[in-house]
Amino acid sequence: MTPWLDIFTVAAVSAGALFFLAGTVGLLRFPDALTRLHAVTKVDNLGLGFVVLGLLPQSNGLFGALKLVSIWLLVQLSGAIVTQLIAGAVRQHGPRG
Amino acid sequence: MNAATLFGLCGAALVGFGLYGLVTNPEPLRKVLAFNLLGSGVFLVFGAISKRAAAAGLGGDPVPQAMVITAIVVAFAATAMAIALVLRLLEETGRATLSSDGPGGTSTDGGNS
Amino acid sequence: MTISFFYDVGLAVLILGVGTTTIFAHTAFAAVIAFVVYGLLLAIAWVRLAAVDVALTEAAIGGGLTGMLLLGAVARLRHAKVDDIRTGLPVRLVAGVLCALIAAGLASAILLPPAVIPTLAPMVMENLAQSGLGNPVAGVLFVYRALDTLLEKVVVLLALLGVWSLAPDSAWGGIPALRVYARPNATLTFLAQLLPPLGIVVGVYMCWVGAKEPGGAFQGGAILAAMWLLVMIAGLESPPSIGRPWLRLLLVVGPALFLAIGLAGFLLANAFLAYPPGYAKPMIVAVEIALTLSIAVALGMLAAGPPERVRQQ
Amino acid sequence: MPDATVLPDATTAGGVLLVLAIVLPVTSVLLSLALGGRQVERIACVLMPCGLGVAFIIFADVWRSGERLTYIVGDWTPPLGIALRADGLSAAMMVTIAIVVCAVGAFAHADFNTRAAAVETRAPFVFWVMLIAIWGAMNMIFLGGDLFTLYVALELLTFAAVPLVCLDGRAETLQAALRYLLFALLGSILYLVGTALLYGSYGTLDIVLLSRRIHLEPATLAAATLMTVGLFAKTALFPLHLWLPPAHAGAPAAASAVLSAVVVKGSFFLVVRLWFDAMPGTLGSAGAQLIGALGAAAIVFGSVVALRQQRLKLLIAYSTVAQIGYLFLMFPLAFDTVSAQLQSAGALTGGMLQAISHATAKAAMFMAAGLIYAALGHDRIAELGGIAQALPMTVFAFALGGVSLIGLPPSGGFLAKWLLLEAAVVTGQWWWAMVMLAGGLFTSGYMFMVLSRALVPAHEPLKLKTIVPRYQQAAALTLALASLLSGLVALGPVDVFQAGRPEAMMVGSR
Repeated sequence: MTPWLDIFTVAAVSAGALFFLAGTVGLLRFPDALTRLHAVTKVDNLGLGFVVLGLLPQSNGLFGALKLVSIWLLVQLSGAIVTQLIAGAVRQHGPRG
Repeated sequence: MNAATLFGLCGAALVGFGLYGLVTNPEPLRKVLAFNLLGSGVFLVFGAISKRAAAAGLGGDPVPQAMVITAIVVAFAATAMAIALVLRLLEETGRATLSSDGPGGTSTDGGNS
Repeated sequence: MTISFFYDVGLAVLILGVGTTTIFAHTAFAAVIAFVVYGLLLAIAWVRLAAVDVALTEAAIGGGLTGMLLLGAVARLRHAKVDDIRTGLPVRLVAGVLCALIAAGLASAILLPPAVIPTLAPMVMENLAQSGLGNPVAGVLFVYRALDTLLEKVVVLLALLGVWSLAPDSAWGGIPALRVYARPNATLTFLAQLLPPLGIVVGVYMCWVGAKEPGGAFQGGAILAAMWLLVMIAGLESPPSIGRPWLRLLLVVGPALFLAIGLAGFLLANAFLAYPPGYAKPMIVAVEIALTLSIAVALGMLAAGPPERVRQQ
Repeated sequence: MPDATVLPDATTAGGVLLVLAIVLPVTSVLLSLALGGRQVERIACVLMPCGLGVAFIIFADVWRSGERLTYIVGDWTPPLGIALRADGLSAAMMVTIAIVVCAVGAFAHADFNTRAAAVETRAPFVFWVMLIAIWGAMNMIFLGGDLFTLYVALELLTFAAVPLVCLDGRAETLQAALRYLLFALLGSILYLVGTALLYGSYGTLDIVLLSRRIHLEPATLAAATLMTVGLFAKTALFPLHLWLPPAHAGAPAAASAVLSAVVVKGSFFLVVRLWFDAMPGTLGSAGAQLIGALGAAAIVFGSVVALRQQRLKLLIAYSTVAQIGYLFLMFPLAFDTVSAQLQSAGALTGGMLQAISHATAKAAMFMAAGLIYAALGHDRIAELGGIAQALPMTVFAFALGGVSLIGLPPSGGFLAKWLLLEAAVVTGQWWWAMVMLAGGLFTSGYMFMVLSRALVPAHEPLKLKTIVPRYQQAAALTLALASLLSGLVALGPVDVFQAGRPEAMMVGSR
């Protein structure tokens, strides 16, 4: 049982890390603010989601798992809102504003 | 080489960079930033000292850790005060600079000697 | 060399890289952004140094609140006249050499530890049970070195009064401007309605858990302060006038209770800042709760800045 | 005997007084914030006699017993806990600072009156709270037995002092305050990194424990150097003095008096604690000479620049730069080449007396200058003619302060410089004697420059802008007299400086 859970953890966290890597490349390479935002948020959610998913079997008990999931939810929330704010600012002042 | 030594050296380097920024950068806000970097470098030195003194089943000596917590709060208070001063200066003069009187730009150069 | 060591090396390199960016970046804005990232990386370093309490403090105060202060300042300084004074090359060279020397001196002290590394950890743990606390850092902060903690609270209050003192005379008794967003923003308002209930739960939990696990008054207070600031920035609630009696009372309630319990130690435990046996934990928890409130209000008001206008009646 | 010193610290009778000396100001700060600005002067009025009384009782205790007072906070002995200790140095400094703070408090009633105000106003509220906080921080610095507690006390002092500099909100003073804050922060962070290294090497920051464990090694040396440089920046020792003149000269008179007389003594006292108590054998001959050289440079530089000033307050501020130099001359003079240690003999007494007489004299001079400024509406030295007739008591106070700075008998400054000169002669370091004599000449020069102008009768009767209250003049005169008469301690408690100091015992048993 345990080795399978560990293998699952390694696989999921690696997948998450891969998404983070892709997102970071996108952040650096995409041409303007909006596409960069797209890269960062989309991949952050997936990346962190996979990392949290992978760590769930390693957490100690239900409370720990709950904490992990709430971290993901909070990052989702703040990510979505901050993206909105930045995008709004870009629309208002132009990409260099 | 272990984590304690590694982050201790990192802290030492940060102290150097922070000090350099504090002394040479003419903009007050950048000086405040440099002070924060310098401070965090010092805290890392504390952290290294705490980590290498791990004993009694603890990951580190809690005494330096408590000191760092105190010092972080003090550094935040200092930053708030410095920024309030910079902004008030901006309001009064339209500028944020330490040099109204010629040589003032180099006035903090003494800070390193 | 374990794999975690390579992880640490990567982290240290990142910290150094981002840290030097805050010094050498061309614009102040870039430097501040780098500093916020730096604060988060530093928090991870503190976890690696087995100092979770410090990591929480660093993330909340060092990175979060300081970052917010600096960002606000950069935004307002954008229109400042820049005088084009650059520090001369000779000065920079001399400063560089001296700073390098100091860094090298520190590094040598780190690389040449004493033969027997002194530690107070066993002594802290031996006496911790007596206080009923489980978190050794809380033990140091509230039992062994309580005097430092008490004085440090007074330092924060003085800094706040110092910030307030920068107001023009006519604005005394007014409210801090906290001009981060000029216009109300629907998205931000949404966040400011959704997050604070959650944040308050986390802050209270952090304070409550501090007695036995990492956390405590500083960290909890910083989270509460952040929630309060969010509400104020979104414009849901105006910052209070600095003359409000409830504000002043909240500011002093923590240190005052701490001092009162410390003085009670004269009668109950035969020494200043000593706790009577068996009652240490409830007393410390009471002090921590009061301090959390005071710290939250003090940090929030520190970040909000000096009063700028008198409330219109 | 060494056995006696290994005994663990314990709270001594009268140790409670040490707690009181810190708790009283802290309570007053909290009360002032809670009750608001209209009550703050009343709170200060209650605090001042109490604080003064506590300081005198501690002094009397230490003097009578010749022993150190100790209080173990929370019953946790160092290294785990924190000890408060009062030896002769702390007791003498505490009394001095208490006297200065009380005189400044009396003086400040005119400018920062809150009793008549209908609402809380900014400047008086901030002034009184910060004055009380400075007092508390200074007491903590004098009594603190732990280097990290002393760091917190230093920060307390900084945060209380900086707002006083820019109390009037003018652009120049804001700039001076910002510069002061940056220097002070640099100083305290350097001090902090030193404490980190010391803790890493010795596992304690308690001064008494450190003095037993300390030995020469790279980390100790690095720590000591960084801490000393940081404290120099806070004390404004040449060449780290650049922040001081604008900060001290721009503040309101009562604030200038506190900043120049009291605040710089805090970091100076820590330098003394560090080298004489925590690590008496670490400084080395070269280090002592280097500190002395910085002091000498400060004397020469500060005096020469003071001579060239056209404004009275700036002249007094530069005079502070010079007088700070004297304080550091005691390091080479106290250095005993035989034992390679700093010894608490005549030179230490001289240095501390210099700090005390400077504190009282400088506060009196800044108060007098403030009154002159208020009366004339300016402080241009060239236009001081006639002021001696208009404000005789004030000018007399200023002159008496100058007498102490120059070092004429029977002033405290005379006794201090005499003890330092004696040490210079005994140890054969004639060059420091030369510097001191030259400094005395310079000081006479700028005092003469001011007084000669002030004593010239005016061509037409002076029109004073405001009537200067007599009690303000009396406060300045009281401090000036205190400075003058502090030389008379030679007849009485001059040996109090040696009370409760471990080196005295060690030298005796050698």
